[in-house]
Amino acid sequence: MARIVSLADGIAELVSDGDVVALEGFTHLIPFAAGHEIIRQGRRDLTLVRMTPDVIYDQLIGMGCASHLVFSWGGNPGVGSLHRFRDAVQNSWPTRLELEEHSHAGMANRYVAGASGLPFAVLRGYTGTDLPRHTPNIKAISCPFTGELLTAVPALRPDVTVVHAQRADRAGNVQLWGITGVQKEAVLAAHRSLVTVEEVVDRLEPVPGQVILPSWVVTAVAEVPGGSHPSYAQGYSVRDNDFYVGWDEISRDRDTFRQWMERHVLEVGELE
Amino acid sequence: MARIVSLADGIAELVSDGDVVALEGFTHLIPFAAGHEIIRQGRRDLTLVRMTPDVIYDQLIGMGCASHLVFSWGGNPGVGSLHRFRDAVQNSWPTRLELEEHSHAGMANRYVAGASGLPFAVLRGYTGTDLPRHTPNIKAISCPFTGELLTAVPALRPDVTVVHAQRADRAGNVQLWGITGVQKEAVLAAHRSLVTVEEVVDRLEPVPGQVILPSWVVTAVAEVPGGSHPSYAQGYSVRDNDFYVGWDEISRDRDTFRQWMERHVLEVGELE
Amino acid sequence: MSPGPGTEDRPEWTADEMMTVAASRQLRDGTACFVGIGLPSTAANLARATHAPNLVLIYESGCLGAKPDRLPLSIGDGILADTAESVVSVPEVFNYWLQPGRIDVGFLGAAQLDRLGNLNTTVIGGSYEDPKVRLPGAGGAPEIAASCREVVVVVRQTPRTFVDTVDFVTSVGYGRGPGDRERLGLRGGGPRLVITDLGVLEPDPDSLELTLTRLHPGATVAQARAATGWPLAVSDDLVTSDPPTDVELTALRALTATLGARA
Amino acid sequence: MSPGPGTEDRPEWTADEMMTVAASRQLRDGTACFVGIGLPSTAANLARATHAPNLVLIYESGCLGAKPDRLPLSIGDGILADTAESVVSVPEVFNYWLQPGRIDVGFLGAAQLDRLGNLNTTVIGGSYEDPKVRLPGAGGAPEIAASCREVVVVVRQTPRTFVDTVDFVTSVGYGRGPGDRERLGLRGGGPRLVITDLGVLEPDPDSLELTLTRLHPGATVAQARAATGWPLAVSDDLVTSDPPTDVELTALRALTATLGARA
Repeated sequence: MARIVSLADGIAELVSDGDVVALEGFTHLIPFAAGHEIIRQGRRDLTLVRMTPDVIYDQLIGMGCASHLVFSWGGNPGVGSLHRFRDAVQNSWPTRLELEEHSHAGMANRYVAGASGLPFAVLRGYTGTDLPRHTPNIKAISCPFTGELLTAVPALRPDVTVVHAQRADRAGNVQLWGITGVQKEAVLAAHRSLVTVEEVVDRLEPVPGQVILPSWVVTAVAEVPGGSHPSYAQGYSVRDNDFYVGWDEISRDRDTFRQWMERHVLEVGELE
Repeated sequence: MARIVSLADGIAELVSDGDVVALEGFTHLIPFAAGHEIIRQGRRDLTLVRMTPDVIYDQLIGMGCASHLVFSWGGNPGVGSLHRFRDAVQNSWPTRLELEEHSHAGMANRYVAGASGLPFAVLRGYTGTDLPRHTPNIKAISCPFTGELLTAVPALRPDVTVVHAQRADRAGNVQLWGITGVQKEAVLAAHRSLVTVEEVVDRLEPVPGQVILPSWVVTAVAEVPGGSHPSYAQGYSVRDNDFYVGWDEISRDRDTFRQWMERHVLEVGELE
Repeated sequence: MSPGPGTEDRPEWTADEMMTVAASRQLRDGTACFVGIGLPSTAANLARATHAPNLVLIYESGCLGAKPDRLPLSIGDGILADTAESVVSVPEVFNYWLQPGRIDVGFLGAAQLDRLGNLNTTVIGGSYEDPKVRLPGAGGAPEIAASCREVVVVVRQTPRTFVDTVDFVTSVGYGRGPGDRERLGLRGGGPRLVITDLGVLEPDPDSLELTLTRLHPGATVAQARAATGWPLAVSDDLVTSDPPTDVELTALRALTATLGARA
Repeated sequence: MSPGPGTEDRPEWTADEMMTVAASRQLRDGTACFVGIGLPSTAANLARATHAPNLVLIYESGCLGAKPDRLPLSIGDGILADTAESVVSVPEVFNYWLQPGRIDVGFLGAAQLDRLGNLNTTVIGGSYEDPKVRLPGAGGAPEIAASCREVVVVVRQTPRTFVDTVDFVTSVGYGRGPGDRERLGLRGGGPRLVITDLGVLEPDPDSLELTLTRLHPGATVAQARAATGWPLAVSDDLVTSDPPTDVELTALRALTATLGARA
């Protein structure tokens, strides 16, 4: 059963140096506040996993928390590049970042395999691209019935998955809706999980399109209103598109970036 | 885009002698009326596919519509055996019925593979049971990363899938909720599909737990209120458990069964 | 009056009631239980109504955390979806919930069972192609038996059911003996208990052979031996089950009175 | 006044507008289109606002049948979920919707493209391990390029973009030539059109090499050749695009004014 914890305690307990960590979210419900707490707690040598590493991963990478990135699309959606990510790959600043690169379809199926207790997943993917040349864990597999060649990718099993959701009840059952991405799979695939929520309520009223993560598959829940800003929580906030556009300028220069992080992340507590 | 048709026209157009036909539904939303129309139209030599063949398959089998059954559990849930199914297997009455037998997990994954455009699915299943000895299309497959042995089953691709749902809009978009079983996968896996619905409405109001089948993946929709009786449509009716209990007696004897079918299926039109 | 099954004319409880109560007691509060229909469903709902209010019931129809206030007739009655914490698709319940080993206890019945807890719900007599009795088949059982952390079998004990060799292995217990589950790659623990109308059988720690470890009040070792199609081993530490309490019996009878009720 | 881009000082429309309009015209009403963000999203929404009101927009965030009344900045803006016919999980959108070949048209952009329509959105210059420019990477593109019934590429034509050899094959067009898609087991038809700010390229029926088949009003073959990093083939039947209509331009400008609007 999930315990209700503070964000600082949840990160301190569940995320350790060297861990494989997935902070998932597909544009919607990105756990920014949790990422900031990881930065404040000074975690190092993380293997960050995510389909769409965006601004929060740019921040984690730029602050030197990560040594590896497993991903399928690393950009600022609708804006352009992630400058800290590029600087790490192109110039190893502030530290070297090893990449393991996939397609969305491959990453999604890797989480599905992890959630399903299978060691691998099968898909039609990657064929003819240069990805298998640089990513060793993409292999061919043949259908035992038709002989057709398909692609296999290994299961993802993060040490810990962190997601943001709209609500939890006091027993720790979690409810999210809107674009729910790959969050259910990422939580079920992980050994441990932390969910930040907009609010803890007495009862989860059913909502169309909801995904429920039962308390018994979640390790801890932290109430962090606004915890996905500048991403959003459908029904609670809208995406702060201006922030994403503005990040392009902030993140372009190392010093500007550091100063911004000092002021907006390091010098503030949980309630940024 | 799905066309709105009458049940009789839909069955006449979409279900032919010799077809592989899945009438899916997991206790809830079982397309009884469509099955009765198949019986009235005198289809023969069907390969019937379903995880849980129940009373409607007992009726189709007893009326001689089927030559093959692909399934994982053939009983009257909570009541006992299906006597017409047993009579066909044990005594070839009214005609010989060839079985292809799986587990639920295997059948569910076969539909998933069909819906996903893959030739097979991988699961942890069947191992150590006698099923692979009698069902040729269960094979071992090894993980290309760990070498672990798992089980592969081939995709199901019915010629036609028939399901019942609560609602469709006038454009043919279908909405179902409650226990939605494997119906989405069964429709997406099929070459053609027919959906009977409780009602056709102007607009599909969102409902918690809903599954939407967009019009562009459905071949035809027929409005058949009560079309799942004695099964049920959440929000419209409740399961007629007395009927299921009573079926045990009706179906035990060949003559009683035939008389019941004459009176309640053959001699009535669509509006049974 | 001392606890016991009463007189033959007026039992205080039936053997089926004792069996169901014994099964319900095995379910710890807060655990997750994969529930088949029939006796397993009755026992699981009895547990929820008595000592295990937070027992998580998983039905293969996709109902997770169902809290029915009456007994469903099928695993897909509306009351299950109405009261579930969430309803997921059937592929999801097997792939995301059962297969990875998230479920603590799988509750299964059987038409035949052998001394190593292998179960048959497929065919009896004749051959597979031409059976004497065609049963419903596998359903979810093979993977429940393979993947739940432990399995509890609830079944009436008769020589027709407790057989030396099952006619078809639908669900694997301990296969052919120690090491077989590991060899087959089955990750769940296998049948920990077989609860019958006469008592309880548990696997011998060494041989894994099902051994009588408990008798229900009023039942005898001789009865159990007569109801078993193999030479039944009896534990040196044979104990007697506590009889059903008034609370258990009242809750059970209230539940069974609602079986399949429509509203 | 005859159609054309106006004078250099006061074009009636920009080259980007012409490109977007040309792309939107390729979308037939009632078909399903897998939409990437940026120019593809603008073109698809323009089509929906003009000649194709029943175009089904599929976003990789899981929004099926989205009907945004303003342009989303990302593929996951709330307006997409709010207006979608249904929102499915990301694994589902790839496995149940894209992979089986249900989507008629995939709309893609690229940082580099070669004469056989292979696309690069991964790295430019240097090596993969030590690139000159690290781009966002694959996202959904490899499987969109593989599985949609046809692919339309929307990209500005420059010598840096239209290259002889892409530095990384992120998404396969026609591979190394005729027969290559079949050999690789790619079931979609591949790039049918490349729509640029200068005109339209289509694969030669025999060689599959991208060939200039259309020029936008005001653009010249010489411009197109200068903007292409390989010796550009020009169709014998070169035609000129119809200029944007007032209806198209009005709708496009109304749309772009809403880009990323929060309410």
